[in-house]
Amino acid sequence: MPSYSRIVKDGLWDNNGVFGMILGMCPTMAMTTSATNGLGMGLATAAVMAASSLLVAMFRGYITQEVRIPVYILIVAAMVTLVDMTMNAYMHELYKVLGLFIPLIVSNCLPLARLEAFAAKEPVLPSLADGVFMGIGFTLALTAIGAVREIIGSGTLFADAHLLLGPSFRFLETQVLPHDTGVLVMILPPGGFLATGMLMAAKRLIDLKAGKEIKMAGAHAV
Amino acid sequence: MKLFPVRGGVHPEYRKERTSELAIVALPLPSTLYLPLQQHIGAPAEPVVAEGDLVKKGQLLARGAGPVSAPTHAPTSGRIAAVTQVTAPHPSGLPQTTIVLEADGRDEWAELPAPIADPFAADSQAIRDRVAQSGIVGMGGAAFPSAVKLNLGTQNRLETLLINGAECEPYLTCDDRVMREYAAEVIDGARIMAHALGAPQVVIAIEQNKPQALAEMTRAAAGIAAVTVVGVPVQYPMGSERHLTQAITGRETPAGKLTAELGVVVHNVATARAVHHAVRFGRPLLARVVTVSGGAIGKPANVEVPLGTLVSELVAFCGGLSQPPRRVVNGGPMMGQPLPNLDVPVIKGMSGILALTAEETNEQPSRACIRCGTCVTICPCGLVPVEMAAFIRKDNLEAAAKLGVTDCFSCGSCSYVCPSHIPLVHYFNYAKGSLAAANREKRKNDQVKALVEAKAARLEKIAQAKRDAAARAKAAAPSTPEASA
Amino acid sequence: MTTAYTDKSGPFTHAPSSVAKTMATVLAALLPATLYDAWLFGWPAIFLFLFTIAACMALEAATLAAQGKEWRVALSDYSVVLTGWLLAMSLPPWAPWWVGLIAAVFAVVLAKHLFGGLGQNVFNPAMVGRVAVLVSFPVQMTAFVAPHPLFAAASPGFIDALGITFGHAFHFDTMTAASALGYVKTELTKGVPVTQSMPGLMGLVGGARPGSFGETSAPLILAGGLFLLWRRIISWHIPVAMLVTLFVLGTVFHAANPARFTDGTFQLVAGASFLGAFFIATDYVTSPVSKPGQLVFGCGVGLLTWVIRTFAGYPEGVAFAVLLMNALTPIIDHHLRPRAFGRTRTGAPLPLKGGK
Amino acid sequence: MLFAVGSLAVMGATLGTILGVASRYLAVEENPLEQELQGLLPGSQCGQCGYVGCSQYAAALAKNEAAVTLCTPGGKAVAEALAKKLGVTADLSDHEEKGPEYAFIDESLCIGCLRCTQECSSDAIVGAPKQMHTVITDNCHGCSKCFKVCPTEAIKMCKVPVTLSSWHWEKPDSPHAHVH
Amino acid sequence: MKDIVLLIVGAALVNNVVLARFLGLCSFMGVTTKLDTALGMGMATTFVITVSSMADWAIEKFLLVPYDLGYLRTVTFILVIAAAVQFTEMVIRKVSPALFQTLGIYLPLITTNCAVLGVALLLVAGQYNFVESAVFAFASSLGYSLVMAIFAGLRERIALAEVPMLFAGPPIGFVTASLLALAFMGFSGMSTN
Amino acid sequence: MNPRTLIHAVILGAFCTGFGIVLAATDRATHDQIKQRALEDMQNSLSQVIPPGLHDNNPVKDAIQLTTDGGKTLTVYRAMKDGKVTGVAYQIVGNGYAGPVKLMLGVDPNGHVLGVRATEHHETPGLGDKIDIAKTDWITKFTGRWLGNPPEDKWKVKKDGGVFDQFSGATITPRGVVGAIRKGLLFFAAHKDQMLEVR
Ligand SMILES: Cc1cc2nc3c(=O)[nH]c(=O)nc-3n(C[C@H](O)[C@H](O)[C@H](O)COP(=O)(O)O)c2cc1C
Ligand SMILES: Cc1cc2nc3c(=O)[nH]c(=O)nc-3n(C[C@H](O)[C@H](O)[C@H](O)COP(=O)(O)O)c2cc1C
Ligand SMILES: Cc1cc2nc3c(=O)[nH]c(=O)nc-3n(C[C@H](O)[C@H](O)[C@H](O)COP(=O)(O)O)c2cc1C
Ligand SMILES: Cc1cc2nc3c(=O)[nH]c(=O)nc-3n(C[C@H](O)[C@H](O)[C@H](O)CO)c2cc1C
Ligand code: SF4
Ligand code: SF4
Ligand code: SF4
Ligand code: SF4
Ligand code: FES
Repeated sequence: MPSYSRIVKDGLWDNNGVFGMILGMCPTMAMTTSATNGLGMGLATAAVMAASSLLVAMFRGYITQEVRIPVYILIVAAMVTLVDMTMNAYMHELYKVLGLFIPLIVSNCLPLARLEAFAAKEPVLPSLADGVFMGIGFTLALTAIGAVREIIGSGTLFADAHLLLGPSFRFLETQVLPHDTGVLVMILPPGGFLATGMLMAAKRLIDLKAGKEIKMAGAHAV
Repeated sequence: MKLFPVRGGVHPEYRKERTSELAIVALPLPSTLYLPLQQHIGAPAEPVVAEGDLVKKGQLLARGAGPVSAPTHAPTSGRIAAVTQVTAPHPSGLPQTTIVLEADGRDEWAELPAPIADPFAADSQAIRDRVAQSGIVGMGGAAFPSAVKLNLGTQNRLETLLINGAECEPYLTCDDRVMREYAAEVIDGARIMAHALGAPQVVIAIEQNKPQALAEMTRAAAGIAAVTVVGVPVQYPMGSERHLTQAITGRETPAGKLTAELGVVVHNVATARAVHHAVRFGRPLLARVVTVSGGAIGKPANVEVPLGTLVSELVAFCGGLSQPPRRVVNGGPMMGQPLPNLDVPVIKGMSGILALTAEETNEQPSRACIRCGTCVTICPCGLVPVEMAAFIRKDNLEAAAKLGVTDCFSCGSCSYVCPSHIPLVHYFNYAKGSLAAANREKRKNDQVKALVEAKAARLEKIAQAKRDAAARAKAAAPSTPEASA
Repeated sequence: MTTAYTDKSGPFTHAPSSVAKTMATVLAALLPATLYDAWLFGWPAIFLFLFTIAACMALEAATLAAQGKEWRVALSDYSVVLTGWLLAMSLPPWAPWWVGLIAAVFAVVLAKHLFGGLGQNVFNPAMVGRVAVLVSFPVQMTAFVAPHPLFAAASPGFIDALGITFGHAFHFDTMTAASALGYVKTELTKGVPVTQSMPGLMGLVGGARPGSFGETSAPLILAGGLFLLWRRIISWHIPVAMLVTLFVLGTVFHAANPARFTDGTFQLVAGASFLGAFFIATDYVTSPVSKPGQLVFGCGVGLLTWVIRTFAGYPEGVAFAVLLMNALTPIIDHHLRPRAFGRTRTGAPLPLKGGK
Repeated sequence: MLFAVGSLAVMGATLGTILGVASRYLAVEENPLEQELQGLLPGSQCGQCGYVGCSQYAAALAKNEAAVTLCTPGGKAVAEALAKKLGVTADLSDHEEKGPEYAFIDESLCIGCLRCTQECSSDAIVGAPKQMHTVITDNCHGCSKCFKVCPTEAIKMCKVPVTLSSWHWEKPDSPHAHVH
Repeated sequence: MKDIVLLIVGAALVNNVVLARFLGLCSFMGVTTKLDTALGMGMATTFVITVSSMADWAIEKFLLVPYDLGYLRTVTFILVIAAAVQFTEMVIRKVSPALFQTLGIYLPLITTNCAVLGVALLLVAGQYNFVESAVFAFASSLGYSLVMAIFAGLRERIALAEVPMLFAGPPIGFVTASLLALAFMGFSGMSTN
Repeated sequence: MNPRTLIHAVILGAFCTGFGIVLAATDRATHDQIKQRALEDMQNSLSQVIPPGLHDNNPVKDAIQLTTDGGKTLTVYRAMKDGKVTGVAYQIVGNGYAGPVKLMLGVDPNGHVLGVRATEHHETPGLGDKIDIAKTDWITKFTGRWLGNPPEDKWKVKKDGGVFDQFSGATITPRGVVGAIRKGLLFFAAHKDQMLEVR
């Protein structure tokens, strides 16, 4: 079993879901047109990941190899549906912002990958920790990508944050560039890929500066 | 005669005018000659003389060893000073076994084999034997033992002997001069070879930038029905035998096959002349015409040089170096090989010695490929040099092999045109060499593996026999358990 | 001078060609059209043009320097000048400086040097630059001005022009006109048939019309293209394939439904057809290396240009079409290799025919 | 509500049955090492290793055709685990750069003891007892076992020499070496 | 006829699953280092998307809508997909090892491919009939295969380039994808005309 | 059947049952809430196009279905006060730059616009999305207008010879919106009786 500090470091930085494992790319691209969107999607995903990791770690003794994948997917899908319905009913304002994104979490391959790689093998508490920190790492990555795209693309940062986090978070909303300036392409599909690629290179630069041996993820092939 | 189009190719600046009007001159006999045992493709010759032996001109010094090999003869009379290691005229600069002959200045002939009085009545085997004895190898550059090629008629029904007078390489004019000065000898040699091959027809192909040679040869061939002289388009590498065959017959030689399987055998004009000498006069191959040219040569010339002459002496004869050359090349500038230094001997396949200035080589630092595609368009083999080189650069030789790098015959066209000055041919030579080495390695490994398995099996058999014996012994003496322990 | 002996295999002679010469020839071919356009659109156009090229060069030097590579050598091959030049020619002549700058970042830094620099990029840098700003700043990128010839009364003076390019003196709502393709497209959405909105061809050919800097002088561009063909810098395959495809599609569909589709000649002379065919689609780096591949590439560019012009949201299609075909280039290259001598297309040795 | 639960349960049970039956009747023999290796891999089936999914990579690893460092999601930990399982680190340092060699017997020192002949697994050494032995170079794969057992140090390991026919051009410098 | 053509062009190019709808991106980034592999993945995914979309269409039509079980949509769809993929894999593997060589090996990857669920959900949202659904699903997966092949071709070429160290590997892959998406923006606005 | 085979069925079935129960229970608990929220959302958007003071009913409850010329059914929400219809609201669709633009149009019994709002669109941020009330108040310029103010042939953007502003560089979106409103008012004129009739 990996140590908790390893779990935290892996989830947040070293083996980050987006920049390290390159998984969960679909919401990463689709939901990062603004930092707020990225944050919201990230939080919802983190919740689902934590819950499903916990459940899988608890039940894994009862699951056979052959039906493993359907059961894991079932668990994720059920958690997602649960979150979806509950939010719709009791956190409606938040749901109106996030509602569209939530069903998409099912098809995010990051939760499933973590279930297979971690929760299916490790005890309950570390699995929960892995789910939580992988989720937070994912949230951070999405927020960072969203921030880059939003600043360059629309000149704002955390616009509409109050819709997600409540009116007390209005202070986050900043106008970075003059009103209505922005390089539109950044909030269109090409900008998503571009921001991700750039941030990935930036992470590599930081690792390099920190003297870490860089992990050339897949670099052997490209 | 109807000609057929040939793919690709380039039109380099020919620069032949520097020597094309200079008649062949003979080099005064040097005092020492260096005769390497390997002046040809195939197994090295085996020396039949030892240090201190006195030899006459034309006497056998080393005999061919094995089916593909060629003998070497003494270009003059003298004493064998040594059989030793001397730097080969080869870019590796490696030494090879060489017979060193000190000329006595008398130039006395040994007793030569009798001329074959009427070669056309003679048995073709007799002619092939004579060619083999005479040490004749292809003079077009490849230096393949000619007698072996003359054997091709025994396995294939041949139609045409194609005499290669294309001389498509820039600078070189030795074949041009030979055709102009010895047209009759060339045609006679060609007809003898055709007879040996059993080919009814001789076609002599000459690039159209040699009008006098065309005229001379046509005149010499006049009235001989079986011999046709054709002018072929000026297009490097028209002299490649597969391409020349295609230009003349329109047929493409399949990969891995010989032109002979299409009924065509190709020989160089100088080879034909050597055959003439061997058959009509019994003379072995002792000298060859070499074009000495390039901007750094004092007085460019076409020189008939005794084999084994040091290149430095040849260059000195041609007025020495007027300036330090950028490159010294054995052969033409396109396909020729750089020489490690000037103190190497002239050998049978050496058609030119070029001392080129920097302006002539126009070498520049290479830059990144801009994918202009010119190399693809001009490659006469239909290859994709740009992609092959890209794979080789990334050490992916298998991918390059898949693209056909082993089909490349290093004609140099692609490197010549590349605007980025990428040493494409160098990449391909490296890849071909490495792939061949890997192949050899693999063959050897397979062989070793078989041996290891055989030995293991043998040992196992012995061990089994021992066990059986022990078991038998045990069975024979059941009462004494200690015996088997 | 020293004699180099055996450090390099042959050949030991070389055609008098080099990358810099190639690029310089292309620049020379562009010069007449450029001068004409500079005259046609006046000082603002000249400022933007020079600024864009300077930005491209500076960015190339900066990216190489940041990687610790030698940048002077790279600049001396003029490829970045050509990229900047073509990029500038694809922008509206009175666009503000920052449009040129952002386009240059996309072209030189993202599309070229992140891929390893000259020769290694997969997308046409100039077109990446143009499309990125087209998508980002549709207002500025579709705001064309009618020609204001240099020194004509209505044209802005030197100082005014500085204000247009580098300040805020240009008001998009008041001065702009649509390009011919854009006009036809907007009219069509209003229900005006093409037959009424299609401008006269003579005006288009003459070039005195609103449009990008480089698309308004079709005859001079054509002349430059023919010059390149004559100098054997480019081969006919891509331009001819592209223009023929475009013309045939235009003609056929116009014949079928004149109210909906513009005709072939219009497709040829409007927009950046000639510039694209001779100078952009022919970029060595991003187009196939074999002749059959180039034919397919050219046809593809022609087809996609027509499709995008006719059906998609953007009025001008050459840039997108070139980028889309750039993306297909590796696959084209993969499948349309020449047949090796003595082998079949699949690489097997040819059969020995006749057995003579 | 009952209907919802019921239909979902039925669906699950049916699918479970199908998969269960299928896994029984459609079982395919698998290499146990492959299975073990696959167990070590993250199972995200993302294909970033360059193989189509973990099982392919595991198969390649089992056949010793792939490096252990290719799995991106697995990171360093998985690479180490794989290396441990396959015991490859040691191997790597062992097989590093020596270039082909062959054994050469100095005939003046050889006493004909036959030890080398017994040691050579490819029968590359010939010779009768008490007579000089020689190495058939073509059969020698340079394992140096004979070298280690020779009591008189008559055996030398030599680099296979480069000859005119085996020489070839070296790889040219990358073009960028000239430019930058 | 015209509608069908529009549907196909729209699903394959204009609203390309990968580049415009952002579905199936993990395999798009992961399985495209070699052209052959990418093509195989495309083929296998096409098969699974088409088959499972039709099954999901039936579930929607005969179970979820009549009994007002919309909240079970995600769960049932994904279950069907997972089971279908696993079952197909087992069958192909047993029945035709040859087909498994070319196609089957890609199957486990497809369960975690959002494009499959995504297309099924899009079908529901689009309220297509059965034939339209089949066409839409097939065209969408064709668009997926197309960009997979294109992207793999590009990456094979980039593998030969001297990409700066910071960008070698996935980062340059993303930059390439970005420029590819930029090129595909040329098709935007096409369905409205 | 062999129990080892059956075990998979049992496991998957059990999980399905378990989660089925959880989900169904949650659905039970949240069903009405969610319905209620959806209703509130609708009322909310209606309140933007029909001033709340105009009615004492719940317009969502008093909706009627009409058939459009295209043969589709259209829901018309009706605001009533004292048993009389004081305003109607219905969805209209315009052709935007990037697909249909859905709008909710509120009209008073005289055919005057009570309010319009874009409810769903995919127009380009920074260009076409200025029709969104969250971005600019352009859409409010229609309030109080009718098919005589301006005259029907002036119900166009300025660029096409009408009276309404377009946005610089984006004409298609406002053109689509203006056209949709004009058609919506024409629809009102044609179906006025049905809309205002109280049974
Ligand atoms: C990198 C960069 C990007 C810019 N992007 C925009 C832009 O997207 N839109 C814009 O109107 N101005 C842009 N500008 C221009 C400045 O914001 C400038 O102040 C702006 O033109 C304000 O002018 P205005 O008063 O005409 O709005 C950009 C400037 C720079 C340096
Ligand atoms: C690219 C290339 C160019 C050649 N050019 C000539 C040439 O110009 N003249 C010539 O005699 N042989 C030339 N050869 C060699 C011929 O292919 C062929 O080997 C030779 O003509 C056979 O004659 P030989 O055995 O008498 O030398 C060339 C070979 C290659 C690969
Ligand atoms: C990326 C992009 C997005 C656009 N988005 C819109 C839009 O949302 N609404 C719109 O009316 N025009 C949009 N356009 C502009 C149209 O293509 C067209 O140029 C414009 O509507 C014509 O208006 P004009 O006559 O004012 O130039 C967009 C253009 C581009 C390049
Ligand atoms: C015929 C020709 C056409 C070219 N066209 C372009 C072009 O359209 N865009 C561009 O950025 N560079 C162009 N270049 C320059 C050069 O190839 C380009 O900078 C490389 O793509 C950068 O790697 C062209 C060069 C030549 C020789
Ligand atoms: S000729 Fe040189 S620059 Fe042109 S494609 Fe070939 S290798 Fe590249
Ligand atoms: S050297 Fe080889 S690759 Fe180059 S042109 Fe000649 S045959 Fe083609
Ligand atoms: S081991 Fe050494 S001494 Fe003994 S036989 Fe072999 S070579 Fe000779
Ligand atoms: S080195 Fe190995 S293979 Fe070679 S002779 Fe000695 S024991 Fe035999
Ligand atoms: S998140 Fe969509 S495929 Fe991975």
